[in-house]
Amino acid sequence: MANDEPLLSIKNVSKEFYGNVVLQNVSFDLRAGEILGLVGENGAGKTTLMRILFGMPVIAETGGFKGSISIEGKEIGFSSPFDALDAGIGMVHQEFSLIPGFTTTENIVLNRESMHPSLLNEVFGERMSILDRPIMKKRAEKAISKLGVKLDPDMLVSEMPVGHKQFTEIAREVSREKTRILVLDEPTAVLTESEAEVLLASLKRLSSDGVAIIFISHRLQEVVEIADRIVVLRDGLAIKDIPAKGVTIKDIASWMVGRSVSSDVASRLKDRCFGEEILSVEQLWVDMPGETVRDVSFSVCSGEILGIGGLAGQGKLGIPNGIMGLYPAGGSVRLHGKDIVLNQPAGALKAGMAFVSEDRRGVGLLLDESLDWNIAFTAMQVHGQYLKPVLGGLFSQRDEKGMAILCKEYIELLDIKCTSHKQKAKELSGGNQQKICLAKAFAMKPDILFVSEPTRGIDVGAKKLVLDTLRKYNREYGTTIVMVSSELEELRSICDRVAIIDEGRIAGILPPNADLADFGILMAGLELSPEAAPAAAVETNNA
Amino acid sequence: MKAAGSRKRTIVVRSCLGAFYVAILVIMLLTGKRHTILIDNKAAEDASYEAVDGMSVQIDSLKSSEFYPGDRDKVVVSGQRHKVKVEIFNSGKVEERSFVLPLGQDMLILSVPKMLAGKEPWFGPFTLQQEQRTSTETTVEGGEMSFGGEVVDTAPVKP
Amino acid sequence: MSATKKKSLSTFLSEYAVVIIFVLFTLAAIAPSRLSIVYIVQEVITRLGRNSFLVIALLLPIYAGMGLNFGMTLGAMAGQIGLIFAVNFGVGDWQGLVFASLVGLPISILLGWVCGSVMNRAKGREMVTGYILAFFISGIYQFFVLYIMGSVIPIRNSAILLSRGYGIRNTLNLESVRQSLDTIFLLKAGPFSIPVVTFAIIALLCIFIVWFKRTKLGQDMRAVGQDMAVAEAAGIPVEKTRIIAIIMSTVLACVGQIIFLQNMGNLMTYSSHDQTGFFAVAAILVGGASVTRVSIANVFIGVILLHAMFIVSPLAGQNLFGSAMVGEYFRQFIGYGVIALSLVLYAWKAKKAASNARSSLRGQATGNGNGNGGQA
Amino acid sequence: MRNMKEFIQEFGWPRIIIFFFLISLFVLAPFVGVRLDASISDVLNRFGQYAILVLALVPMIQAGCGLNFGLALGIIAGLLGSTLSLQFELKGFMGFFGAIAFATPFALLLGYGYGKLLNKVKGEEMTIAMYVGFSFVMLMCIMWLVLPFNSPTMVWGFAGKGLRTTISVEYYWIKILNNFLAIRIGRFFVFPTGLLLFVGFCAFCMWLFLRSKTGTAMTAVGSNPDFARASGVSSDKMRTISVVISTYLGAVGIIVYQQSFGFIQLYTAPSPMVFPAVAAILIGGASINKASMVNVLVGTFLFQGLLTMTPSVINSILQTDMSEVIRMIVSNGMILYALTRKMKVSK
Repeated sequence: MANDEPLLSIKNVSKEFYGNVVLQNVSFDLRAGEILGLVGENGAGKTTLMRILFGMPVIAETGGFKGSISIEGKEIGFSSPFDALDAGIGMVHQEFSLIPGFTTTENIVLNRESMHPSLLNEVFGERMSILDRPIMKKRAEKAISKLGVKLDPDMLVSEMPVGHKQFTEIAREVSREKTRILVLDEPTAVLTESEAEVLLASLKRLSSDGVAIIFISHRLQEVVEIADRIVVLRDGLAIKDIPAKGVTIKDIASWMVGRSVSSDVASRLKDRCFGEEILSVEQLWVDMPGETVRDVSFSVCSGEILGIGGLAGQGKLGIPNGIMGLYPAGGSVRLHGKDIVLNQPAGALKAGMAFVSEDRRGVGLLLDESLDWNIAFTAMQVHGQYLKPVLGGLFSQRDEKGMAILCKEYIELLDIKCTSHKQKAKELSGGNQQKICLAKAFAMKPDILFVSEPTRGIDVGAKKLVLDTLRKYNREYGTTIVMVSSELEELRSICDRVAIIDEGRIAGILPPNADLADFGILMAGLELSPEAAPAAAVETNNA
Repeated sequence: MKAAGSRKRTIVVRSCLGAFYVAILVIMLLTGKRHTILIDNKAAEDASYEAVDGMSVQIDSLKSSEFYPGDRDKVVVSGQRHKVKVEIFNSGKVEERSFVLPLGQDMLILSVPKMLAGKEPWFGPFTLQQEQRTSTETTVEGGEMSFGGEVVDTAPVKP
Repeated sequence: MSATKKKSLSTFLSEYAVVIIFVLFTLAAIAPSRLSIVYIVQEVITRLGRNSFLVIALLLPIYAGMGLNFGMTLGAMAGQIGLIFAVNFGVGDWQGLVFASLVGLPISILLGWVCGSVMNRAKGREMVTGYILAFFISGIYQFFVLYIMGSVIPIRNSAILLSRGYGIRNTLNLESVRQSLDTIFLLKAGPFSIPVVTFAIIALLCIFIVWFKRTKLGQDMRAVGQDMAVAEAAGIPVEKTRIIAIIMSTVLACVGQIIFLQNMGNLMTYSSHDQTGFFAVAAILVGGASVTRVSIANVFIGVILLHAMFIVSPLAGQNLFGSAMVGEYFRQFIGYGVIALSLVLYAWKAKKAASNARSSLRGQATGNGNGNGGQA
Repeated sequence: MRNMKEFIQEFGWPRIIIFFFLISLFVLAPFVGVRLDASISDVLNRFGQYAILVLALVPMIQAGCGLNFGLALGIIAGLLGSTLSLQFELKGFMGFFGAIAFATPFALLLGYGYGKLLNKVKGEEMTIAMYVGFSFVMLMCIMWLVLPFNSPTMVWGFAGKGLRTTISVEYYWIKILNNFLAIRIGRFFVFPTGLLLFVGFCAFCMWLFLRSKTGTAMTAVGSNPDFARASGVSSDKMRTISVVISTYLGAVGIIVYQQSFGFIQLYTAPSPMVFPAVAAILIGGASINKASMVNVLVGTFLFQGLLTMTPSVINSILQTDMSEVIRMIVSNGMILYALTRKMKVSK
């Protein structure tokens, strides 16, 4: 059904953020009625590509992009998402953008309501027109019927099940007469299996009506099932662009993660020896919005570096946050065989655990305070350090001198670039802020350190330094580290074992030098083939 | 183009509205403007006319009142065009006149004998040296930030 | 079955806690006030005509998600300036009221625009900002009325000036317009007299509000009120819509204050507007509205309840405690207390709703606590 | 040049205008026949009178609870303390410190309840604080009428019960701090040593507290509650502590005010005390989430200077009393400015 002229053609698109290359010469075409599966790891550049396509202002604000995008052979340059909508591109975002107190109809035709003019139009303009609700409803019903699903046009969004919200959003895009290209970013992430099936069916329907669809999903089986063609992004490069026929999930998985393993992993692992079990986690659940942990059990040995990987939203971030008491959690966590009371950050910290949060600016730092405050604060509150007694211990005061010394020590040790220890944290660059977060955790002298996304949003040089610092602390002070990261490569380069989380559970634990495709399969939420499984089991036994 | 046409129409409608606003303002000012008319029944100082010995005077359709020599009464009217109807008790003669008040005058005096004698002008401005000043004189009360509704409900409402 | 019934009862109680408390208080105070029911009802009718318009002015900002518009005081000030001019030019009767409204209109539009713009700079803090803004503009109003009027702006009616020659007197007698609206057609029904025209105007305003909700602008306002980010993404001009909501509220407050004052019959030049926002907000909250949810019924229930309470409480205080001041203070305590209580209940509910929404995200997490162990 | 620009941006135009306005008032004063020494003495006196009330705002701002529009609660605790002190006929320093002692339990109790309430309504603190303050003032109005006080200096003479609106402390502890070690120079200038010493002492205590472990934790809660939580600090507890301290200082502040002013003002008087205090700290350079001792001292001085100097100087120039209007515009304008100032990106 696809004709020859591509509807959308992306040519040599490159984009960098502050010197960080995110996309590099990405090219592909999309024909009318075609479903294109776009897959890639987190950070592979999918989101950036879609932002460029949609004309998000953030792209222009960060210096624009190179290359060209054309629709039906005509080059386009959107300055806002509204231009993209006018050109016929509809986008369904990961998070719902619906008005909760409005009905399905009202949401579908939001700001495109049918109306008939009233007397006051001449005076106060178009907005005084009266809404024509019957026509609005008809339009909504038409859009819904295009999807081939059942939706009550008069139901309030706030009372809908999640799946209906997703359909409402798609219906909104479809209801625009112009929409010829539909972009869906992880549309099935929040749906149950049966809802997802309905969604896939309606997408197929839409494509048979001639709508071109870009389908982004980490559920590879869905991609294989629905897509006509598959484009795989990795590190900003479009490394595969092939028809979906005959492609297996395992192929995609290995393309997605496929990087050469550094050869020294095996040798690095050889001379690693660990002490006895230091931390054991059983049946942990954590109620962290967007990162729900459902049932996780694992244990860590003294001196080990455990990696926790997985795709975004699967719950890997919830694990350290739950153990440290930042989000409601349940289950049992034992450190040195002693139970840790959950939901109490103070207890977890006192027991000898420390945490470097993934939310650096939100949780990790006091942006408006000086560096020495940032580094010494936790140690002061938890261990009562950096306080000096006044009047024979009647009360105590901050030990500014001690804090300064501590801060200077870490500035030197971690090579933090700042003007002085009195500089405000918000004035530092991302990489240096991350180092402050690490210093704060090191100042606690923890037995076990949780590090969450330590290299997110920092440049390459700083990344290496942060990883080296972690390794150094592990080797020299024997600090046990649990590191959570979206970057598999990073986990493989530093960790002794890597656990992959999928849907709030541990899909499997692999040695860092395991087959890449195995990691990919675990991430996609599939069972590992039998011969791969024992490797993980052996590794666990070692521990 | 259609848009240009409708824009033009919008401009026309809006300017009409502006004119309408001004017109209403002016109409309200004209029709709502209050004048106090003092009705006088006194003889002239030069005795060129005499006070009427008993009459009833009615302005527009307001309540009529009775006058004897030396009487003076006041009525409050809105707008500028008015009629005055005089009925003299003795002769039973009824005389009606209409008159237009000047907009800027708050208080006027209307001399009925002068009117009956046919002398112009039988009504004219009346200046009163601050007679109305009755309410107490105070400056702003302190503590505007104070709250509390002490003053709000003090005035009793007459049904 | 009984569980759901129980739940609906408890939600009903928490939803209407303020209303229920109020009804009970008022009913309890009627007997000790020793007022006749006829008197109370007549007073309530009068006050309904006097206050409803002002309270309705609060509706639109609530629809637009800007909370209770304490900045409506700005409109009240514009209305007072209009009345001062009406008295100055000697325009009386209902024409005087229309004249005052027309003079107040451009002023209230300007003030509304200022208020809306300021609130756009303080999103999430609209209420406290509006409250302070009212004080701030009140200072400017005083400067204007006390120093500019009669010196820069000529005032021809020297009777309304202070003896020093400029500045408006403290108390302005509104004799020329007193109850001119109410008495156009005063319907006598048994022992009661009903200001029909006033009620007709209020009814017209209600119809307008209902109609307005069906317009595109009204729809946009509701969208903005529920989720600014989504509305913005859909291309609705959020800030402009919010400013329009405030302008409309201010203009209505201007007219409302004129209706209020024509009934009262005199204008406390420097303090009549102080309490406008307080009474209107207290009334609408007593009527069962919240910071985000309101209907026209809330307005009338609120005005009736609040004022019934205001009528009986001083005398009840007098008779129970031997001091009228106790009742006076008590009714103010209730007024402020109601606002505080409603705001607290609302903030508390919002917090609870947020945590409920979070726990629904938890999905099966809790349920699986003793399920099968890890897969490792 | 750029530094200057940054400084102005940081400090804000309104403050700079107020600063220069005040300076010009001082410069103008001698020319229009206002005695400078008397003015300065007046300003110092009023500075001391108000400073502790302004200081009371610091802990809550630091802990992220915003401007304490509910300071009236603290003031009421202070009123209870001073009326009790008069009731028991305590005089001199005994009376003054007795008032503080009597006020203590009320302040702690009210502050604790108030703090718990504010924890339940995070994000809406300021509006709610305002109305909680107002309604409590009204409740206390009833209380002043019915509480069984019977000291003849305090109750209405004719009724024999119910407290007066203003009660003189003349025979008890009037100007007890002002006159302590006061230095007189000439006829018009008095330096209220004791008052300023007491203010200094309170400010120093606050300074010490903010440097303690708890004070540090409180500041961190205000700066970033999530950070504080991740460091094992309970933000609710810190916020409650800050509210209690604020309320307590409000109580002490009003007693200091009364001894200097000479009267205890009851009934609706507490409410109008709050806004000037809030305006003062904002004029001093505080924002709604950061405040320091310098902000308190500078702000109180500027604001009270303005209030003292405008009536005398402006009135002599214009022959009319515009001070009230200026006070309204300046103080509310300042609060408005702080509320609408774009918050620095902290998240």
